[in-house]
Formats: sequence, C-alpha cells, structure tokens
Amino acid sequence: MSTSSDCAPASPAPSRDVLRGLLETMLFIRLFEEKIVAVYPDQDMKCPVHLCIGQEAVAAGVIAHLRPGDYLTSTHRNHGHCLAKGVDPGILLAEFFGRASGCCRGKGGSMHPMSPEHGILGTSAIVGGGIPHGVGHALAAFLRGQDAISAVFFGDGASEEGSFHESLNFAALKGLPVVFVCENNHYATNSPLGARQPNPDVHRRAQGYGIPAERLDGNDVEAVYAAAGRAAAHARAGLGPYFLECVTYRWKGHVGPDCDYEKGCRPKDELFDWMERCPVKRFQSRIEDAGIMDAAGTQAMIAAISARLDAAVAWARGEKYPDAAEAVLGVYAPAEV
Amino acid sequence: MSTSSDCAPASPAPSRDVLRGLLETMLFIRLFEEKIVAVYPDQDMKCPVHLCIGQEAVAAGVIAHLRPGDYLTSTHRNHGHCLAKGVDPGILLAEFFGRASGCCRGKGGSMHPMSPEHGILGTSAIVGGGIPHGVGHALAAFLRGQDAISAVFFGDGASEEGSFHESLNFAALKGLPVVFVCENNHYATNSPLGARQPNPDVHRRAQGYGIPAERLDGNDVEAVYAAAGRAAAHARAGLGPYFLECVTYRWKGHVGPDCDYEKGCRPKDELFDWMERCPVKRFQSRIEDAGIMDAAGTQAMIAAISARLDAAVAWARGEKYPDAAEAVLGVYAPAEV
Amino acid sequence: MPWTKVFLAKEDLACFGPGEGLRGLTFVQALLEAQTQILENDPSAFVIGEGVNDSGGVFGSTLGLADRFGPKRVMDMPIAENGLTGIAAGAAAAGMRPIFVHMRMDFLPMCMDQIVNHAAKWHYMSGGALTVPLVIRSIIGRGWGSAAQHSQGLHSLFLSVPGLKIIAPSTPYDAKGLLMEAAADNNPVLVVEHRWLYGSVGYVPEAPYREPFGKALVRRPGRDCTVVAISQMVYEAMRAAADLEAQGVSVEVVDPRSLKPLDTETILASVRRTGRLVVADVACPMGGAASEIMAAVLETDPGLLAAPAVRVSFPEAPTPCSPVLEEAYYPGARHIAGAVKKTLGLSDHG
Amino acid sequence: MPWTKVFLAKEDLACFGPGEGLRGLTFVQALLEAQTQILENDPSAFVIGEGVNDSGGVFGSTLGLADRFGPKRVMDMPIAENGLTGIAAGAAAAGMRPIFVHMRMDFLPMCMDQIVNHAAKWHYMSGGALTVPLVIRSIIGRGWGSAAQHSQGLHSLFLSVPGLKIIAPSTPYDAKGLLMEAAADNNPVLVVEHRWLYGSVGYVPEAPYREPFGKALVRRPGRDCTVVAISQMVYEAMRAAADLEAQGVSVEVVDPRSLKPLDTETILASVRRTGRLVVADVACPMGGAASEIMAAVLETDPGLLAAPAVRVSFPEAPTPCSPVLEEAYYPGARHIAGAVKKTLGLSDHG
Ligand SMILES: Cc1ncc(C[n+]2csc(CCOP(=O)(O)OP(=O)(O)O)c2C)c(N)n1
Ligand SMILES: Cc1ncc(C[n+]2csc(CCOP(=O)(O)OP(=O)(O)O)c2C)c(N)n1
Ligand SMILES: [Mg+2]
Ligand SMILES: [Mg+2]
Repeated sequence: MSTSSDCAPASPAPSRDVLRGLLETMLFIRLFEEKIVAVYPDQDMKCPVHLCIGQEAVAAGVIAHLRPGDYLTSTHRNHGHCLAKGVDPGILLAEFFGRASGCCRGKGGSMHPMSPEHGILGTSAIVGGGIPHGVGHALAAFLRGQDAISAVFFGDGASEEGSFHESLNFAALKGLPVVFVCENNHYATNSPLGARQPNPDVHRRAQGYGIPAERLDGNDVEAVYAAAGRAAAHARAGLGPYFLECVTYRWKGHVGPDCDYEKGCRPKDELFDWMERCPVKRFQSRIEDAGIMDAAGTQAMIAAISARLDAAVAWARGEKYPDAAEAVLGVYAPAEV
Repeated sequence: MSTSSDCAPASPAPSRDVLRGLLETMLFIRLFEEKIVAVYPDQDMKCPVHLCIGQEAVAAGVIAHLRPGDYLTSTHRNHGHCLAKGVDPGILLAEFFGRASGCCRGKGGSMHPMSPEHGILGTSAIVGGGIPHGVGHALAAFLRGQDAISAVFFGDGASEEGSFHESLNFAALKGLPVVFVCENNHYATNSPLGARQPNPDVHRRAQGYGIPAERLDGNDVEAVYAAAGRAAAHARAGLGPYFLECVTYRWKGHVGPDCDYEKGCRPKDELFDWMERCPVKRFQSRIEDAGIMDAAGTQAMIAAISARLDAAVAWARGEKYPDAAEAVLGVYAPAEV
Repeated sequence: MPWTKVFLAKEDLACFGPGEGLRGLTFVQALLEAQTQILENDPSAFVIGEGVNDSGGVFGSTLGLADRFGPKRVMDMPIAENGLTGIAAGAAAAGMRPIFVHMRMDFLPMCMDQIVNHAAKWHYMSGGALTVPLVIRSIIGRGWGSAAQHSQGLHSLFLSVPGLKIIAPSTPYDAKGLLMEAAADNNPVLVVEHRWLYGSVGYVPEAPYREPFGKALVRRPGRDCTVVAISQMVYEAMRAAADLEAQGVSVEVVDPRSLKPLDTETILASVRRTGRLVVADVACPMGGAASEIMAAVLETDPGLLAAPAVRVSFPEAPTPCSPVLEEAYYPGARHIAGAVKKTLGLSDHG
Repeated sequence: MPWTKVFLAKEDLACFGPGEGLRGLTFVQALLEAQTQILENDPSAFVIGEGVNDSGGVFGSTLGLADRFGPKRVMDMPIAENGLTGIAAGAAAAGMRPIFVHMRMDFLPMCMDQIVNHAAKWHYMSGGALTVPLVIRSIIGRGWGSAAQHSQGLHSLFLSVPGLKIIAPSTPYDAKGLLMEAAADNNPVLVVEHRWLYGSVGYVPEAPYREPFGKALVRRPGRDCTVVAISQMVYEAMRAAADLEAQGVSVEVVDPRSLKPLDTETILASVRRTGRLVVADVACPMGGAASEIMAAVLETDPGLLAAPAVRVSFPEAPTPCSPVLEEAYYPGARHIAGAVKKTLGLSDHG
C-alpha cells in the first residue's frame, strides 16, 4: 500500500522465532477475547467489553518492537495491546470481573486497564483522550534524555477529534519518539468511516505535519511487523514521530460479545468478506506452509494458551471483591506515593 | 506559490473598477487602523485593539468576491474584514468607544463585532473558536438550499487548535460552501510559527482532507483576488470547501497601537523587510504605473476616506454611553426576537 | 393532574385506564415523540449526534427519525464534539434550530468552550441581535461498570454559566413538554436525561405541548420534611416517601424540573411548610444544584429550617467499575429516607 | 504574623521596615520566585504555556525563567489547550511535574475534558498506582474592555470535580507558599490568580516554603459580621471593613485560600462568633464557592445565622465591554459594605 516515508530504514526479515512469537501473540489475543465471549453470558463480568477479534495482527506486529521500558497508550479497545505488552491475563480478567486483585483494584474495568511496569500509564475511554497522553509520555522520555519510545494506539474515529490534530502537531514539532498507530477498522460504533470523514486515508492527515506515514494491510501481521520496525527504529533514532494506518476490521459488535450485523449495524457480506481475511488463520497457514510450524505445533500452542486462560479465568473468579468502603477512597494521591 | 487545486476554474482578469475598488478597500482599512493608532493615546477607546496594518490585501482581495448574503467569520483581528464586508466605520468605532450605538450596543468591543445584515453573525476572540461557526453558517445555507457561501478568516495560530481540524473535516465531508482563509502572519502573540508548528505550510493540512488548497503571497492583492475568485467560484458551484493560506505580516504589536520590536518581541529587520513589501504601497504604485489611477486620484481617494473616518470618529465620540443598567440585561433572548 | 403523577411501577399506570383518553408512554417514547413533532413542525430544526441514525437510535430516543426525515434533518457526525457544537451554534446563529445529542453526559467537557464561551454568551455579546437556539441533550449513564468516564452527572459544571438554561425532566410528560419548550426557546438549553428514567412510564398527551421552564412541582405533598429531588432522584425520593409514610413520617417531594432557571419560590414555600430540607441530586456534592438550593434558603431566611439540611448526592469520588463498588457508590431511596430521619432527629433504624 | 497581613497600599508595607529582616514582594514577584525555586529544586518540574518565554512573561510571572532554565524547562507551545493539557498530564503520569500556564482563565473550558475526565480521575481510576502532579495556573482578567471572553472567573466550573484541588491565593505570601505546595502535591491543582492582585505587596520569605491547602485565615477579626472573601475580593472586603469600622460596624474577613479542599471549619467558627455571613467571590453567582459555603452553614446549623446571608458576586451576566457597563458590572468594597449592613438591618446610606 502507499507510503510517504522516504527515509524508512529497511528492517531485516523476521527470524523464525519472531514469526512463531507473532502467531502466539495473535492466538493469545484471539483466545482471550473468545474466552470473554464464552464467560460473558454468565453475567458476572459486569462491565462493557470492546473486543478486538479480527484486529490481532496490529497489536502483535507493532508491540513486538516495543521494549519493557517503552510506553503504550490504548483505548476502550485495549485488550490486545495490554496482552501483547505482557500484562498478565489473570490480572486483566480480575479487573474485568471487578475484583480487588485486578490491575486497577476493580475501579477501572475493561475500559481503563493500567500497568506501569509495562509502560501502560492508564487507559482512557474518551475517544481521542489518550492520544495526547501517549505524546506526553514521549515528552517525559525526551526531557529526561531516555531512549524509550511511546506507541499510541487509537481508532479511525479518534482521528476525528481535535486532540488527534493537536497531538500530531506537537509530536512533530518537538520531534518526539512516538509511533502513532491508527487501527482503521472502518467504523466508530455503528458509523461507517464514510459518514465521518471525506477521505478514508487517515494517514494522509499525518503527512500534513511532515510525519512519515504509511497505510498498510492491518490484517497481515508480517506487513505490520515490517512497517512497525521502520516506525520504531525511526522514533528510537531520535528522528521524531512515525505514523501507521493499519487497515483492519472488527468482527464483533462495537461493545459486547455479539455480532451486530443482525441488528442492522453493517452488511453481513462485508463482515463475512473480512472474516475470510482472518489475520490469525492467514498467518497460521503461512507459517505452516513455510514449514516454520506444523499443524500439531499450532494445536499445541492453542492448547497451552487455552489452558493458561482457563486457569486465569478460574483464578480471577476466585479472587475477592474489593471492600465496599474503597468506593470513596483513593480519590486524592497522598503526599508520598 | 504552490497549489494543490487541480480543478480551480480560471477567473477573468479584474476590471479597472475592481482594481480601483481593491485599492480603496485597502486604503480604507489602513487609514481606519491608523485612525485608531492616532486616537488611542486619548484613552477613551477603552478596549484591546488588534490591528491588521500590513495584512490589508487579504481582507480586500477575498471579500471583493463576497455578496451581501454571504457569511463572514473573523477573529480578534477583525477590523479589516468588517470594513471590507461593508460595515459602517462609525458603528464599529462607536462599539470600540463603548457607545450604545455601537454594533453590539457597547457589549462586545473591538474583539466581538457583529453585523447580521452583512452576514457577520458575531465574532469570537477565542483562538479557533470562530472557525466552526463559519462552517455552521455554511451548513445552514446548505440545509436551506441557499447559494450563500461562508468565508472564514483565522490566523496561523488558530490552525493549531483542534477546532480547526474538526471544522475542516466536517466541511469537506459534507461538501459545504466554505472558503477558509488562513492569514499566516508568522506569529501568534509573540510566538513565532516555528515554535508552534513543525512545518510552516499551513495549507498542507487542508490537503489531508482532500480540500483544494493554495499558499499565496498575502501581500499581493491581485494574487489574493485571483485565488479567492477560484475559491469562491468553487464553493458557490457546490464543489465544497476551498482553502487559502495567505502569507503576510502584521506591523503593529499583537495588541494595541505600538510597534513591539522595541520590546524584543521580534527582530526589527524582519519587520522592516516586511514593511518594504507593504501591500498598499505596492499595489498603489502598480495601478498608478499601469495608468489605472494617477497620484492625484489616489490622493483624492485618501483624502475622502480620511474625511469620512474623521467624521466617523467624531460621530462615535459624540454618541451616548449605554445605560449602566444594561450591564445585566439581555442575557437571555426573549421568546420572540 | 395525571400529568404530574410519578409512577413507581409500570402496573400503576393502569389505574387510570385507557378509557379515560389518557395515553401511557415511556420516557424514551416521549422524547422520541417530542423530536418527531419538532421536526414535523419546524423546518429549521435538525437532529445531530453520534449514532442518531443508527439501529440503536441513542437508546431508542431517536429511533426511526432518520428514516422518516432523511439525512439532512437527522445527521450522524464525526467524533468531534467541540467542533460540531461550534458548527451547530453557527448554524443556530444563522437561523437553524439544532438538537445536539450526546450518548453520555461525560462527553460534554469536550465542548465546554463552545457552550460556555460561545453559545451561552452570543446573545449578550451581540447586544441582543443574535440568538443561538441550540438544544443539547445529554444522558447520564449508570451501572454495568460504566465507570469513571461513562456515568457522570455533570450539570454542576454548567450552573454558573449565564446565558444557558438547564432542564432535568423526570417524568415522560416533562420529557416531552420540556424538550419541546427547549426546542422553541431562543437560547441554548442543556437537557439532563438519566438513562434509568428511559423506561419509566406516565401519561403523555399526543398533541404537541410545551412545559414552561422555572416551575418546580410538588410531586407528593407532605408535612414533615421537604425533599428536593433532581432527575432520577425523584423516583428514589418517591420510594423513600412511601417507605417513610409507613413509619408515620410525611415527606413532601419537590421536583425542580429546571435547574437554570431554578424555581426557588416553590422550594422555599415547601420548606416554609415543613421546616426541614433534604436535597438529592445525581451529581457529585460540591458546587451544584444542591448547594445552590441550600444557598437560596440561607439567603432568604435561615430561620425557615428547624434542623440542618442534608444533601444526598454521589460521593466526592469518580465512579468505580466493580459492581461491589458501584453498589456502595450510588445513593438511593434508603439514603434519602436516612437523610429525612436525620432532619427529624429520628434514628435511622426501623 | 506579618505573613498573613493584607496591605491595602504599597506604602503600608514600610511600617515593618526592612531592618526587621522582612522582605516585601509583589504578588507577581512571589509567583516568579516560587517557580524559580521549583525549577531549581525539582528536575522533573517544567513550565509550559503560550508565551511563557516571551518578553511579557505572562504579565511578568514567568519573566526570565526561559533564559535561566532553557527551552526544555520553560516551553512555549502551540495554541492547543486541550491537547497540551493531555500531553502535560501524560508527562505527569510518566513522572514529570508540569506547571501549565494560561494567560486567561477563559481558556480553561478548552481543556475541560483533559482536566475533568482525565487528570482529576487518573489516580482513582488506576486504583491508586498512578498520579498526575499537574499544576494549572490561570489568570482572571478585568477591565479595559476585556469583555465576555477575557475576564471570567471560572473556578465554579471545577468545584464539583473530585480529584482536583483548587487554590485562590490573595497575598504575595500565599502566592508563593500555595504555589510551591501545589507543585509538591501529587494531584492536579488549579491555581486561580486574579490579575489585579499582581501588583499587591506583602512580606515574603526568601527561602522556599509551602503553605498547606484547606486552611482558611481570618485576615481581620471582627464581631458583627463574617465576610468570606475569595481572591481579589479579599482586598475589597478589607476596604469595606475599614470603611465600616468608621461607622461602628466590626467586620471579620475570612480568606479561604483554597476552595477545594474548603476549610468550612474556620468559616463556621467565624459565623458562630458573628452570627452573620456575607460571601464575596470573583465569579458569577450560581453553583460556585459562595453557594457551597452557604450550603455548609445550612448543613451544619442554620441557627448560627441571626439574619439571611448575602452573596456578593459578578452578576448573572457575561462581562460587557463598555467602561460604563464594566463599572456597573463589577462588585467592590461598596457592595460588600452594603451587604454587611443588610445582614445587620442597617440602612445602606451613611
Ligand atoms: C469523546 C467521546 N465521544 C464519544 C464516545 C462514544 N464512543 C465510544 S467508542 C466510539 C467509537 C470509536 O471509534 P474508533 O476510534 O474508530 O475506535 P473503535 O471502536 O473502532 O476501535 C465512540 C463514538 C466516547 N467514548 N468519547
Ligand atoms: C483559546 C485561546 N487561547 C489563547 C488565546 C490568547 N491569544 C489571543 S490572540 C492569540 C494569537 C493568535 O494567533 P493567530 O491565530 O495567528 O492570529 P493573529 O493574532 O496572528 O492574527 C492568542 C494566543 C485566546 N484568545 N484563545
Ligand atoms: Mg474504528
Ligand atoms: Mg498569526
């Protein structure tokens, strides 16, 4: 697809280990989300969930380039990003189940996970709200002379908010180490992109600030991995921000575990076309065909992940709820934290 | 200068009358502002004034294409736009002097003039605040099926606000009849453009929305007139918004009648270089050289304008202040207006 | 007056019976009918908001409008609340009458500049010549872990803004009548709708009608204590009053219906009768309608009260996600009853 | 206590004399000194705002900082208040301690989303692990036709926001001490500065010091009526008190200094002594600190008051431009004196 980057350094072809890692991350995200689909009808995960099934390649391909000290900012649709960055699925699920051992002690839920040790300094569910935060993290690193970079994930819808524009301008102005990742899944809730933007190429906005920008197939994890390699290297080299528009599609409704085409939210054919282009299946066959893994290997991988997720669900469900008194505590940070 | 518009219709060369009109408008604006400089030390014009001396060609060249039913939106630096659109200088001055016969009955002052009969539906001094209003006026015309267009003036600084981005996106999405006019005078208060934006070509932002955009010499009234002709024709033909970045310079300080280079706000040489490129002088020689007017003619023009402005100042000063009770009245519009 | 009656259960509606020409509607049906009639009767009106034309129809409140009136009258929009508020305000200044819909009140802080610095001030700043007839509907969410950014009651942010009006209907009758009045008003009007009211029922005339702003209603007369209850708190107060009646305490429930203008007269008259005051709001405690109502008493005659007033509100905290914490967070009938007892010096047990 | 004294005229400062080791500073010098010491002592602190590095230096309050600390510690910015507030909040969450400066409080509505929905809630939403130590300085303008969009006192918009702190220093001593406390606080703190205070004088220690939030001060003791005065209104109240003393009326002036947390105890103790209350604020009347203070009295004991309380505030109107209208718009010492007399049942003439 199109690119405006003249100076993108070529990245080496990914090793077999990297490729296996990408598949594992995608499977991990897919199975995590499917686990939620499975448990949600029990009605004990009492919070809105925005699933990323269909979009796994973006999280996997980009975050493979991040280091532990790097920052990551996400949105309401954050599960994949958190998992790929290394957040424990049990801690996430405990949070979604409203338990005290959740990452926010039950105060945040699925929309607001955080994990400072993974560089996730809170998550906003205000559309566009997190983008400036991610730039702020990069500013902090820049001011301290650290070489951390900041990956900022957001949707096509978020690119309509003023905060998007203000953040890109500032990041470009100061040459901050930010990798902007727009997951263009063609919808914001039930609104198609065409009802919200005059042209579907979100990345063209970034070019107006002189930010190198690429539009790419967000369902092709190798393409994402390659582009993100260029982006991360660019940012880490102190060359300033880089912008990736990853074209993808979500399978489930905007919120919750159901498909929404029955409700008339979008054409069934469109969904089914995109399901044909499943990023996980596609890559699985790719690496099986290439002999990097065999069917038994992937089945074993799936089984291991499933077992881990089952254990995580069981653990999370067994955890204690927070004390009711906590509802009104922790509003102000104490002098020493 | 550069243009991205492929479809700009060619406009016919301006007639001698039009050229004379452009000069007259520019002189009118220049002398109006200088009149304020002259009276300001008397301290009876008790409101902040943001003078547009040096930027007259933009107002003159663009607004020459507007019809009475067209809309105009401006900023804190609005005097030139109001005058060019036909607002009576006396009514403006009365407003600046805080008199009851001012266009806002003394409630608005120099930052907030309005004149519905000229399509000026209020003026915001919040940077970027007026841009969406101008788009809203165009939306109203569009929804009613009227052929009015909306000219939206703003500074380079305003292009940094999120409202700029949101407004451009919506205008392009709906194909609204808007002519965006960015007066890039290189500064926002005392901040140079380079301290605020990564690249100085504001018009490149507009291209990201697919809006045809031109960057042009805003001190060359003929260039402005020609480009604005393309822009207005485009918008009026229902082809959607058009964007003009007019590169220019203000001579006075950000606010008030003084030059600010003595205060260290900007390099003296820079100011003097730009004064050399005075849009009024330059065009005056141009049309005198072309034999369209002679020196005596322009002198007569200046004298007539001066006399009119002297009379306007005298009239405004003679007008009554509003009744003190008015301060707390008119907060809510009555049922019938 | 069937219109002013608050029904705590759907079943109660039947007691009037359809034979009497009264028609029952839910709150959300009333909102939808109001907007339908506004669009029918005023060609300058249009509805704009994220998802107003989708299959959810903003929790049903705009359902079918797009099909009926088309995309120029019922407009989806980019996610750009501040810019679009400015665009709507600009269209309003140019003679249109937009109804701007927010799925959550939490998104209003995005467009404070256009509401506070522009729409609310435009009429005054122009010396009276311009008007911005802009209706802003906003919905307070609650429950199922909506958490800190999807459940706020933020009307307190707007009380101090001259030029703005704020209404908080609690019954289907008011949902229609106040919304139609808002659409006819020549000023920006903020509509506070609580999501939990959407299913509540009441009698609603079919023909268009407008309920004036600034008129509080006594929803239930009583002798011992005045409870001023806002929005969804009206229902909690009615429940508390019913409970307390069984214990021999007579509660008067007053519903201000509009917060700006605020009908302090009706409230003060009630307090004068009962000598006691509880104020319940769906918002955090400080600097809101509850404190404003109390200030009105203190400015008029502190001697009206025989005991300190009590405020029932969200706590001084953001909304938590966990169901256990949510449960602890929200006040309800029980807290109102407790507050009433406190004003009467009664123990809260029994 | 020389630190707590309010000086109505520059000349009065001399009465202490430099010999006593006391140093006089203006309010703006105190702000500048505070920021200098913050930048000196804390490498994670930085100052950001439109024009913070220019030759005006935000009315002098940041003058010279950029030269001394360089562009990474004192940063000009694009005109993009909401985005930059989010960027500052993000930097704060990542361990920096930004001081964000607004030339006018009127620009705060631009960044409400980042303040209300993000910075203020971040600590709570994260279950306590994250902090957003962000100081937001904002200046209230007045006069010379500043008009509706350049003269608002908008602290009322923030009172209802849990997680945020709000301070309103009135003396140079507090300007420095409260600002240094704000910079050390681990929460977002909004600083309300009135432009007309910048030239006021007082004694200010040179060494760094921090004044705790939530402690109101009695600026002047009195017997007959309590005037709670906020920000610049402290000076108007002191003038009114001086005038009334000549008429035999003894006024106690209380300065809350911080609005959130609000020290209602000190206020109530004063009201308990005087039995009368006037509240004066530099803001429009509804839903603000003045009503909150009144609510506190009504919730504690309405019987404390021997007469209705009186509010002195901007009128329920945007700010007009014309000098004649401005003059009519702003309340001052005269209005406070009139309000005090009203609480005492005295005629306002003489
Ligand atoms: C400021 C704001 N406006 C509206 C919403 C409601 N909302 C939640 S998610 C969403 C759509 C976001 O679309 P996009 O950014 O493309 O992300 P996606 O859901 O497709 O991943 C909307 C409108 C919100 N949360 N915040
Ligand atoms: C939202 C907002 N932020 C800051 C200001 C203060 N301010 C007034 S004018 C101005 C500069 C505007 O620059 P530009 O848009 O280039 O217009 P110019 O003055 O150059 O004509 C600023 C920052 C304001 N009025 N509104
Ligand atoms: Mg999307
Ligand atoms: Mg400029």
